[in-house]
Amino acid sequence: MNLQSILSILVFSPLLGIIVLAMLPKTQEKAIKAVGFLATLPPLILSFAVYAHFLAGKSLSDFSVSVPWIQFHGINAQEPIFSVSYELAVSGFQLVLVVLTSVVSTLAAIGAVTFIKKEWKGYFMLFLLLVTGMLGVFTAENLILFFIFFEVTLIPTFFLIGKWGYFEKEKAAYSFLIYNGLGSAVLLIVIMILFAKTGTTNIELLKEIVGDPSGPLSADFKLGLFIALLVAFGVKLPIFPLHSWMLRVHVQAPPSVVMIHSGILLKIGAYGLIRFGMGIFPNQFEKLATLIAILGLINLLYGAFLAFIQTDFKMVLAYSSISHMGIVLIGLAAMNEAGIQGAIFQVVSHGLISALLFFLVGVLYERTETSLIDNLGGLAKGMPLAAGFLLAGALGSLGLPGMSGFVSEFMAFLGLFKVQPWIAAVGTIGIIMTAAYLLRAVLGMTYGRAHREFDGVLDLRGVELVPVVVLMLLIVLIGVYPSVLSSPLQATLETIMLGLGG
Amino acid sequence: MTFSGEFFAFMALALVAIIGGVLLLNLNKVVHMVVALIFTFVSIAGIYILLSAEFVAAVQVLIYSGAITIIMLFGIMLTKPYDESEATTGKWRKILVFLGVLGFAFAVYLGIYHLDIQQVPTTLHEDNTLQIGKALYSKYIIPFEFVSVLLLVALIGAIILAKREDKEGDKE
Amino acid sequence: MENAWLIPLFPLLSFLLLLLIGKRLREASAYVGILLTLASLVFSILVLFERFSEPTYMAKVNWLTIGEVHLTAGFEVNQLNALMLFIVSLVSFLVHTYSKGYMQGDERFHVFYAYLGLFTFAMLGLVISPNILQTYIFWELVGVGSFLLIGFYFYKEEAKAAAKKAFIMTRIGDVGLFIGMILLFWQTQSFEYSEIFKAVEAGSVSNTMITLTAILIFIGAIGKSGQFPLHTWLPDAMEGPTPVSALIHAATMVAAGVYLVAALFPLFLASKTALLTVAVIGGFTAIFAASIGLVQTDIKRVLAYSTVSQLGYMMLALGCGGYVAGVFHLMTHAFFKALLFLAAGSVIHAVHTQNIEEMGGLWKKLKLTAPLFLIGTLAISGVPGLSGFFSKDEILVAAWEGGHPVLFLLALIAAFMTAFYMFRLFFMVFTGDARSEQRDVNESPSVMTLPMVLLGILAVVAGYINTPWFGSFLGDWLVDGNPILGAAHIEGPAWIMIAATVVSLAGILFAYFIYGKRSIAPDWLSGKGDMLHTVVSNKYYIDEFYQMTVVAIVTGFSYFLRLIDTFLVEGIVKGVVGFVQGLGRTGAKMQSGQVQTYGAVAFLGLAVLAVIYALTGGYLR
Amino acid sequence: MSSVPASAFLALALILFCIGLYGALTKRNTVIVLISIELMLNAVNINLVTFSKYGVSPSINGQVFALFAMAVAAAEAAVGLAILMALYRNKKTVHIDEMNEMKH
Repeated sequence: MNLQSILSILVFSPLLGIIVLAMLPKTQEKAIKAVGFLATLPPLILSFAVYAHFLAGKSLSDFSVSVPWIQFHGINAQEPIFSVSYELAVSGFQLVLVVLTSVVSTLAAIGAVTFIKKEWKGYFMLFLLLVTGMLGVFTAENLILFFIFFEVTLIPTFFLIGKWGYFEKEKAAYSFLIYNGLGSAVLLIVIMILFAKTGTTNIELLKEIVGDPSGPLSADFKLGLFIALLVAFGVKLPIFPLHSWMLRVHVQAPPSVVMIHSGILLKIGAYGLIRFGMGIFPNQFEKLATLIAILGLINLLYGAFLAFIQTDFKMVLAYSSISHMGIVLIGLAAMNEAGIQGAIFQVVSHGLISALLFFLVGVLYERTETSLIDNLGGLAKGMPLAAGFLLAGALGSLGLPGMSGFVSEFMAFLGLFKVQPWIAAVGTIGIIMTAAYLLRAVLGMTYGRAHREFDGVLDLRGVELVPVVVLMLLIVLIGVYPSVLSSPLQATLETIMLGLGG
Repeated sequence: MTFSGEFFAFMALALVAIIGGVLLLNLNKVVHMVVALIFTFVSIAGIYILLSAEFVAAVQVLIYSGAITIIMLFGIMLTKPYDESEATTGKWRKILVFLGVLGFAFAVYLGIYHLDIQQVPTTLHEDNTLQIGKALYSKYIIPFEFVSVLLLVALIGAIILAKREDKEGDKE
Repeated sequence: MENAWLIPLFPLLSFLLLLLIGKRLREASAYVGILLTLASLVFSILVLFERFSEPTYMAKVNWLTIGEVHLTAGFEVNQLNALMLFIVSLVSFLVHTYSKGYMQGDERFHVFYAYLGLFTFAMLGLVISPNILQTYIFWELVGVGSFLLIGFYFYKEEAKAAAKKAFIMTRIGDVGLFIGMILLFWQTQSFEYSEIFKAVEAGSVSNTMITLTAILIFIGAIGKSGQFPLHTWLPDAMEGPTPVSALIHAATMVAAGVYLVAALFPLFLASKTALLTVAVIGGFTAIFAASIGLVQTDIKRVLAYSTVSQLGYMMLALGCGGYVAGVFHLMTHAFFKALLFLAAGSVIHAVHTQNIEEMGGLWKKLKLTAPLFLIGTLAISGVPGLSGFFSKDEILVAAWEGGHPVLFLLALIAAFMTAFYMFRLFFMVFTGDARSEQRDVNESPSVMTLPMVLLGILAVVAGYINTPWFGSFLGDWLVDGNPILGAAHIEGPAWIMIAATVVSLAGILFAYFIYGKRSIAPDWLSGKGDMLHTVVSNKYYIDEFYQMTVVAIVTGFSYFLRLIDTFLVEGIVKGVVGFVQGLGRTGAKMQSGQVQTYGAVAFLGLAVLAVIYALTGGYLR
Repeated sequence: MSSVPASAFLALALILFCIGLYGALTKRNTVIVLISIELMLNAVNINLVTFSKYGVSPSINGQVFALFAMAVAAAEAAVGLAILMALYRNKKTVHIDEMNEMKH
């Protein structure tokens, strides 16, 4: 197979599943589920193939593809040609996220078989569209293409939340759509301004043009663009105070969607900040590094303290996501290898851990019809496996060494302590708080006396074990042998550091 | 500027057309309005002749002064145009729309005023109908066919829309 | 020694095996655990003996690359590590064996063994780490093992609370270690112990930094070793099964704090302030915990407070520069405290209660346990001839010679108290008449008594490897090649030894008169100071104090933030939403349904644009 | 050469267009509104024919376009009137401001 076409196939292969699904009658539930699951496999296999290609020591640029797509002149014929190409590529960083996406997608598809109770056809069609969007986001090489895929992720998510969620699903779906819509509107403005001023949206070219002090953009203007980018991706990440949509989504959306949402969609924010914020505007990032560090600190502590008093376990996890995204910001604000690598690790690690935890919450909710901590208790007796994995996931989340959370937390703080020791020192309160709120919640659910008899509550079984075990293994793998993740990142980090140094 | 016959013809036709339009706006009876408009349509046909478009002028007379006006008259006859219900919209809208129209006219007039196109001698008046025919049946054959389809659709649509439904007919 | 890295892997294997197939193995799980820890023990002994004759061995591989920095993972066998390997694997093996009897019939037998395996793995990993990062990693894993085992009886609310408390309290300390470690890294560019010591020696780290990092790291040790003010979790941790208390909360994990300070001793030596902090905290904890131990009625809690107190002793020794004394006491304490806990477990196993006021007269019924318990009690009290005597003496000498007479006095008083409350415990449990109905009190099976016997022997003889009389073999060996660690043996005035003996004997006698012979009423003491007694038996209200300050502040702050979240953040959002909705409603009113109005509005818009365009010339010009 | 400049024709077309526009937006009687729209179309036709003669490159195309426009206008008038009839039958009025079916 032609190497250059691999990425396109990777991104668009789920669409094939949509076509097949469209032709299946609604009543063929088994076939629909099977197709929905199988359609997530090609990206999975291909992404691992690409990873294997990388491990074999070959260059990732073999996969880059660039085909002219849209071209037009400026208003005056003298102006340069505005061109948008169809460009896909993977760097190490992107590869990591693509692998993460394909893994979590496949597992979420398995999860959907358990969690989704109605209209599988529509669900899987939207789901596969979402998968395509996410894969596209992480492989797009220019801003316009990125934006298109970015929007492609928004719409299916909206419907997935709004139709298959819990009681307040519509409200959650709308707040998701409005917040993210506003965020992407800001993003669109930035992209369009860059496009109009420079005539290109290719990220590599933009890096050069923006980095050039004598370029078409003044310093203040660049700063403004960067702040706009920060807001746009800050909604997605989310950065305090733009977070309230995310809480609703995490509580109301069906578990398999939250797995995707918390596992990957939130990471688009971090990806954007690293790739565009830091990649295109390194100097501006540096100027605002302290601000970003403080924002990260606020996120970290704010999420942690609020998670401490929540009564709904889903809310605990939602606030914990805010808290963990604070670590991403903290790592980025450190502006050194350790910090950035820590941030990227945190992106991946939180993706895996939150997918795991939300899957388990989904199972718990399905069995007990509640996720309120006070209503549960003593679950370890009836469902030892679920309780055990829940505890393990929580331990991973609070940064237990040997699991991925620790490596990321450690590196992020390592980085920040070098440049902002005081902020970092305050941030370590977050580490304690994380332990406090997670243990309070998890032990409240699984340990102690049962507040209610859970007769006939089934433990994890059969196919449900697959996502749990796979995610757990990945979490431990990264925790024990982080090089598996850090080696693809080296090249990306070097480029970023080059930009920061210049 | 010399006062050629063409100029006088233009002035006269334009005057009639505008007067027709103004009457349309100001007359009270609907039938009178329509009749006033016939003047406008006919004088526009005259303008077409001045512009070396005899065929268009002929069609103008046929379609507008003939067909459309008659349709409108039928429309007026079939409805009761004179029930004197209170207008629900205020005067303000008329004034606003008038100001808007004035502004719009001003803006467009500026464009017309600055228009400077070199006049090129044309041969449009020679065998005008023949030229149109050639264009219609060669270059514009496909749009032409489409228009015929459109007319057919309009015909059928109009019949169906205007047809009385049987139940209602029974009531009346 | 090249294969020392295998030692921690045996218990890990046990953990994984039992996790996967433990359910099928049921009681046979014990054999998996026991055999694999035995393998660790054998290896540890081999390594220990090899280390006597060979130099330090170290190996490492690349673990993680951050830019230019390569973080490594590996293992190191130096004197301290080899000794710790031996202690940990020995106690662990014995506890594994003991548990087979103690945990017999438990529904989650295999889980218990799996957790034990995990803990042992982490603890062994901790003691062979060549760098502080790896130490931290295993440090946390040890905490998790401890957490899981404390919460083993998960259905008990107390166990749940204790597990949570243990994890969070030690976590607070761990953060100190975390910060200290990172600061140290940026100062020395390395996590390796050897590199750090080199940098400290070369003076490339400022004095304030050394003090700061040393104290931060010591905070980690405070948390793990249950030193004041983070000690409260350790007595609560007694909710776990008793073998766990013996393994984790007496012999190994809690000693990790002492081990950490010992492992980083050159760093501490470089800062007088840090050393003094260690000494003061240790000395204070020693007497503070001992005083609480005086009035406790739960057999395991008495032992727990005694553990806290003894750990304070070790810290005191290290803080006074007595490296050998601290490590020596760490070793002897591991033996006799594990013995005491296992014996206590045996008692609990027999009478099914932990309240010593309900016991009594067990001497005749527990023919083997009772003498063993007595050996442990004598050893911890510092009666001459037993291991505790020698190590405690070393500490006292170190404190005196280190120039801390006040701390010396504290240590002496603590020694008195220790002797007193330990014998109070002994007399209340084993002598007199049974204070409650006790049925079928039987001696424990041999699988439980054998480990106790072995520990009993060690509790007696372990002291003789480092005595003022027969030479300081341990001390010589420990400081061999590292003169910076201090003298192998500190020669102290002879009266110290006599004083220590007198003090401990006085404590024993005192306890005998009150609880043994009952010639002094037990409430003679408590009657004298009612207030004081209440305060002490409530553990100085430390828990309540934390509850009212730290927990209350955190909770209050959280609720405050929730107010912000609901009113400020959500309020702004709601405000915006309300504004947009209002706009929408107004717009809806304007929507009259009249085409003509729509047309007029649209046209007006166009007209305005056109006029603006005409007047300004528009964008193009 | 013609003595009447192109702009005169365009101005005439503009005036007629504005009259039509004003009528379309203000008259209450739907028939008159339709007629006004016809007037606007006519004004556009004048422009087409004018540019057909006086444009940058004069050609017959403008006139052909005008013819097409007329055809469409005729169709529109027919359909528009038919709709009017249908509406009138239902609402018994020809006043455009009373037809607010588009509300909600």
